[in-house]
Amino acid sequence: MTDREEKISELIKNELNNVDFFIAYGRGYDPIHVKPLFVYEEKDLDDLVMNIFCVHNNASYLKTVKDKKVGIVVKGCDSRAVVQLIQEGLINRDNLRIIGIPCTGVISIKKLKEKMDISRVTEAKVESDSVIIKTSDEEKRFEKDDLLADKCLWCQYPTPVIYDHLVGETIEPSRPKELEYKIVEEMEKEDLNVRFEYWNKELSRCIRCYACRNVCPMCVCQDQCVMESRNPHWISLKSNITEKVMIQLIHAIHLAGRCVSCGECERVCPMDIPIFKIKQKMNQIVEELFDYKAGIDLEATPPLYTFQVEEAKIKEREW
Amino acid sequence: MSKLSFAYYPGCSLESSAKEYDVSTRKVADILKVELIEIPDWSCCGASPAHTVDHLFASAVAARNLAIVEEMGRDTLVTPCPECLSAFKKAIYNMSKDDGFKKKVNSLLDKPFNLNVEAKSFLQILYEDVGKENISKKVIKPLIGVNIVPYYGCLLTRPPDVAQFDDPENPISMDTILETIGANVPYFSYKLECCGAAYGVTKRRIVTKLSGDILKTAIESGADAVAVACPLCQQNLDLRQDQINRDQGFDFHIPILYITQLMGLSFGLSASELMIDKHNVKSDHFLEKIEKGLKEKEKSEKESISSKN
Amino acid sequence: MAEEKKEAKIVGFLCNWCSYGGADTAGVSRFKQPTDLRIIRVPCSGRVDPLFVVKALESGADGVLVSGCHPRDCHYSEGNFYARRRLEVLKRFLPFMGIDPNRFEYTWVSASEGQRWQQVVTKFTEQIHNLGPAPKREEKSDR
Amino acid sequence: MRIGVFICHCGSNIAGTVDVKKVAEEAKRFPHVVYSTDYMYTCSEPGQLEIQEAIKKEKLDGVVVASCSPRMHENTFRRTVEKAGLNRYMFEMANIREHVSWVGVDKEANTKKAIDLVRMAVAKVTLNQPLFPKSFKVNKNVLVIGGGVAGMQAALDCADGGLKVILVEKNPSIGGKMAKLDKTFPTIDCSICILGPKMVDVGQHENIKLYTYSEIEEISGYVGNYEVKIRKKATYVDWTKCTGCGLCMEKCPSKKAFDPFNEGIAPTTAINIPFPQAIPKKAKIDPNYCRQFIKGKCGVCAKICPVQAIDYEMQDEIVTEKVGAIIVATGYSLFDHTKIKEYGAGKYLDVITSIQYERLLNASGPTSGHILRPSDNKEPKTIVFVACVGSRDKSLGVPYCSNFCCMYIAKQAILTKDHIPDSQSYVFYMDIRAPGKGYEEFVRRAQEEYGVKYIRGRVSRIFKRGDKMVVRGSDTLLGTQVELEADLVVLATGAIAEEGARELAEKLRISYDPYGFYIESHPKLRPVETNTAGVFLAGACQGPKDIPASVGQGSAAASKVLSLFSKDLLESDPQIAHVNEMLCVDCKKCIQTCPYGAIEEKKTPMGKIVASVIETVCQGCGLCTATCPPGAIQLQQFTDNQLLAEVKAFFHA
Amino acid sequence: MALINLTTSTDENFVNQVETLSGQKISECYQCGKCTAGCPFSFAFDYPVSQIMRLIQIGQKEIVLNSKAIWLCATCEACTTRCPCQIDVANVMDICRIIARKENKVKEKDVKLFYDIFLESVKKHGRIFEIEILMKYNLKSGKLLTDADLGPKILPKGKLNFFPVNIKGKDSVEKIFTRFVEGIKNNE
Repeated sequence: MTDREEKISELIKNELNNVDFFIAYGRGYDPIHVKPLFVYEEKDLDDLVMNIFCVHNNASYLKTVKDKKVGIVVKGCDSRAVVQLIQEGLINRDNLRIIGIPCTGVISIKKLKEKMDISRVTEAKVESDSVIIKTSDEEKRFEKDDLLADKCLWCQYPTPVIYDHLVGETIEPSRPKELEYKIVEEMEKEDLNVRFEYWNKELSRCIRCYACRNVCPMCVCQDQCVMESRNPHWISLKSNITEKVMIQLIHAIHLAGRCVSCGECERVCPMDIPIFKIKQKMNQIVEELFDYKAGIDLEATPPLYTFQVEEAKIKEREW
Repeated sequence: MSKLSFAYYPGCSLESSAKEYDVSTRKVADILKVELIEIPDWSCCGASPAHTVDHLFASAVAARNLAIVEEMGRDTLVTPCPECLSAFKKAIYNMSKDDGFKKKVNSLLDKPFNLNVEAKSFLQILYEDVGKENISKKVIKPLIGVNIVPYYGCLLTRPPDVAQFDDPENPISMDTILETIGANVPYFSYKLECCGAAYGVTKRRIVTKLSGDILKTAIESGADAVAVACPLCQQNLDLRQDQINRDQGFDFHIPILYITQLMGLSFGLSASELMIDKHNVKSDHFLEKIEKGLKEKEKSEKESISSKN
Repeated sequence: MAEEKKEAKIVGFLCNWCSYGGADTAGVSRFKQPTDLRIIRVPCSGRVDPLFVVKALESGADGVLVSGCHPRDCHYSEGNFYARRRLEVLKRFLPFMGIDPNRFEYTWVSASEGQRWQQVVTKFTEQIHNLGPAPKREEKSDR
Repeated sequence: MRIGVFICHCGSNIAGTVDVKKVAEEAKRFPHVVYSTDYMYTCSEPGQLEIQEAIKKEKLDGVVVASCSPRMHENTFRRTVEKAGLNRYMFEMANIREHVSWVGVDKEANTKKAIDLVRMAVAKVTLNQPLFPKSFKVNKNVLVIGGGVAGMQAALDCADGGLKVILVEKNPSIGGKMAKLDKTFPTIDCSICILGPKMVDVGQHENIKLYTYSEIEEISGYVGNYEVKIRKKATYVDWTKCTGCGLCMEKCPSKKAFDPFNEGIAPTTAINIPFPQAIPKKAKIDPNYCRQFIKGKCGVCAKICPVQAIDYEMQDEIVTEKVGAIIVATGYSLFDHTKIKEYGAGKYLDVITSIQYERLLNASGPTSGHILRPSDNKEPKTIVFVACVGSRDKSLGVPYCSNFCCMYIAKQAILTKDHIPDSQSYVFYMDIRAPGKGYEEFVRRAQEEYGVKYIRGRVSRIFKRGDKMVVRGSDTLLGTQVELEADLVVLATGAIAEEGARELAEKLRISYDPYGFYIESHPKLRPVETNTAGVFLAGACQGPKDIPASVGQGSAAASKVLSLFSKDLLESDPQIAHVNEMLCVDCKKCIQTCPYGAIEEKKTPMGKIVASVIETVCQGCGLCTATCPPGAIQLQQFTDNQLLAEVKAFFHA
Repeated sequence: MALINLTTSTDENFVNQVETLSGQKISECYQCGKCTAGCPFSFAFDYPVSQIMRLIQIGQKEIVLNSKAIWLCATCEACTTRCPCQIDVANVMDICRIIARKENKVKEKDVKLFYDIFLESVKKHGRIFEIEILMKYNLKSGKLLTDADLGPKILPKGKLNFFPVNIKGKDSVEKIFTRFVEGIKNNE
């Protein structure tokens, strides 16, 4: 166990009396796969890890435990989901104990997979700016930045925005903000019809597994979600391209002004559909129009649930 | 004020029967530092005769000149003559309203006109671009003690959609200039009544009736002279004044002067420089009255200074 | 010629109090309009979930129009303020998905503005005709 | 379901440009449609009977009528189906008149569009649910806005009928335009003599609460339960103390104040009672002219007021009143003749307006009823009246006829002759419009008995010649130009909408025409109602009209209110939001956005926390439905599924 | 005035022709007479301008085209400026002149003659040559003494040119004339 893991364990141990359980990170089936760790008692802490492979947003579980007292370990990006949930009154701050972890980035397994066969990883470690992955056959060394998740490359919130305990020193943001909407801007260089066909192609792969929605920390409807209840009749059971597009449009619109850019939707997509782009476009629009970013300010209101009589940035329609 | 410079269109009358308007315009412009560059090889605007043939034809005759201005790299054509002004403004107005019309007009021309030029009267330049402050700076012999009524004629402000200048029912641009150069401007209800225009040759009786009414009203208003801005109006009121007297039984001898001539006088130019002696009706009495007014003013000023001392 | 006469599929969501009334006023005044538009009456532009626009477009609409009371004149005082935010976001979002934003407009027409309604319908229908029929989605497979 | 479809011809209104038979035929093929027919006038009694018979015979449980706008006849047909035993909400309309036959020229395209609209209506009605209204208590006070003759009549009729009336007038006194007039046509009654007693009645009626010098600030609520905020403008005189003795007016040193009552032809004092018969007869200070306000010192009125009513520190005050209905009687304004440059743009003293002339004729006016022209106070001998100044003039944006000018010109010409027997009046007119009882005879009398010379033609220009005004016009009957040298010219300025009419309409949520006059529910059959329930119109705010028409409308509006208030309870619209508790995830978005605060949280018997709609507060806007992510809260009659069904019916035809 | 048989003399084509060429809606005129009231030439017209408008409304082509009024209108624009129906009346008069010219129905021959000579001068020189115009007019109209009294008044002033100014691009002006005439021929 690293020092940091020791400290986290200690804090959780002390907090266990105040909560029903704690959500942290635990060892997975190999060194590069981490799983969420639900700590009910001290011995559950044996599996605790805190490293560069702790990719999950633990806040995704909060929506299922509405009235319970829960502890949670969050990175900077994860913490924005916690703030947004509290802001919308979907969870109660008083029921929460939060351990914040300053973070310099997590590994995108998808990127790693493109560079090497990861079916038999035996060891993984970080040495300053390098990541070393050993398998039974080989040992590979990568520039850390080449493996980081996209969202880490423009991260403006390396330190959690909300916590009860902070483990480690506050980290100042050092990544360039300009990169934030780069994936969106790249896309917009293409013509409309190219974009149209791009999404037809990408979304054709969708298998309607709803993993993107299930993992989304802000999707609080769960079983009542219109995608599954199909009442109201926004969507049918058919597995055709229009319905697949519709799924993403519903998700994007329901998240407009609420999405905290954690990127979990795309990370968990088994078909590798680049759906985070869609969310980022919506986030860009919301930021442009309302100077608003979700999950930062506990007192704010999501911009689509409020209004200004005179909108500063919406022109009176010429129409 | 940055130096004003315009493409200048004198028009046929101004190089012939209304030469004094051209001369006085150029002199006044010179004093006011307004550069007037004569449009090379300009042709007749077409005037009303062209409009009785066809609007397309009339626009083409006018637009030939506008196309030359475009070629000069200028954006404003300035002319002292309201008749020419109206021909240009109508051409521009009709061509910009209807693209098909514009194309047809250009098909009659050697060089097309692409609507990058607007037309303005010299009066508009004086009133809007130069302004009364700058005019008043040049006044050295104010026209004190004379009553002058401004006669605008029909076309300087009408129709308002096309003319886009001054008030179509009660224009004040010449009034303002006359006041600026020191004259007294009495109430005059015939500022805009038509003088009979080009019917002087063909329908003399009409012109002498209409122009006679204008002169009568001017004299009833106490005018010593009438200020005009149109060569046709000047001709009807001045050259035909004897015909008016004969036809209508009047005995009028009222000088009809171009606004530019009056300005020139106030700027210290002599009557002969301004070709005031080339008019039919003599201005001697009027000019004497100005001199008298000036002397009286000087005298009273001296008295007031000495009384203060 | 028959091709030219082909109608576009256009649907309009109009608030009952202003724009639907404005369309009625246009009718009463016999202000002639293109015939492509089908109007769905809603109580308020605030009732128009952006998903209706999306659903219509995905169902094959060539154009979608939403019209409500002018801002500050909402019958329910605030509905169109929400609509304005939500529909503006949607309008900016559609092109990212490859949908021409000109296929969707939102506007404000009051019950008395019959002439304005005529102009809106005419202009929008013209705009949609200029865009032509909306592209159809087709399933794409890598394999 | 068993749905019946009824396609209306509306005479040729629809059938002229829509193939109604074909629409009815097509409708038979729509799902659930078991009966479809067309009829000449579906809204007529036999038309309605046919629907009722079909409901019984065909056992219909849903009805679609394709005809005019639902804003026109939805209620008519809802009552129809209800009488046949169907729930009134199991009914939908397809608007194939205003939205189809009247706006499209191509019959084929119109027919196609009508078929689509019917299909969409059928698809919607399939998902309709029976709804049942609840009733609520009515506040039986009525607000009357405007204290002119129409508003006064409406207020008196309501008050006599036992209702409490709140009368709000923006001027310091009630009376309106009529109080300024000298005589009225065609009887030459003294205007203030017949109006004065009515004004006193209003002032003294126990059921009328008068707010003069007050304006409407804000209106909220709905029929039966309006809340009105009224701004009482500062008068700087405590009206509870002021006795209207007039001493302040005698002593006020600022004697050049603009006198709106006399239309500016003579000045008044800065503190003034607008006119002798004013109700309430109270003084007010015009701070634009009062020396205390301009120079900071004077205080004469405060010193001499016997009851110490002067209060220079007074501020506007906002009061709130609750009412159940509103009568709008805000009247009209007069065209600003200074916009007409060829008539001198207001710079000739002896070119005046008709209303100014009324004040010159009036015995209590500034000239004590002697006609003296403003420039030199001489008696004019030649008087020229110019009709249609700011009426029937497209170039000035007033293409409509102002209705009453022809009559008051005749009246003024007659009175002129009475005042100055050796005078001669001329009238430039385009047409004489005298359709009222005794009106035509009156105009003839002006010409035959009083020798008024009527000249058919417009005036081109008015200018000065010596001390005369030259009027140059034409006599189109002769086909000549004519000129008159007048001592006085009277311009019959037309009626335009009252300043602020549009702003008030926005507050009331009623509609207005391009000129700012309010639009009635139906131009023929509902002339005093508006499309906002509980708001009624009276007088010239709806369009130029003369005194008898205004009084008639005042009474009509009052009777509408009395009939509305004859019930103690009104039915609330059941088209409100409803929560599906199974689907609600308690995300609180609806509570956050509801404009009325009509949604609260509640615990179900199962212990689940869900949103819950307060039925009497919900106004049915549907914002919550558009906001709810799982679609748990649905606006009845406009549910997501109903609207989606309409969309689907169009695109998957 | 003679009886007008509306059944036989109403020419709807003429109404349409005037409306198309002028871009004005003649039916909008409600005969208020404001144009006549302000027209400086009313005294000299055979039909006042409002009656010309009325005659056009009821399709009286012959009367309109044969009227003196249309040739005596000087386009002073007072009517257009003041028309409450926003009709460009002066333009309508202008169009009537054009139609009359095309149909060879010109009541005021002298006016047309003067215009023709004026335009001839433009065509020939590019600009007008005043003395030539006057002399030609006197000769062709047979009114040899027109303005003879003005000669002694103006000639000694030395303002009038005794020779025409021929501009360099006069052929480009002439081409406007020829192209226009060709255009008409081609259309026919």
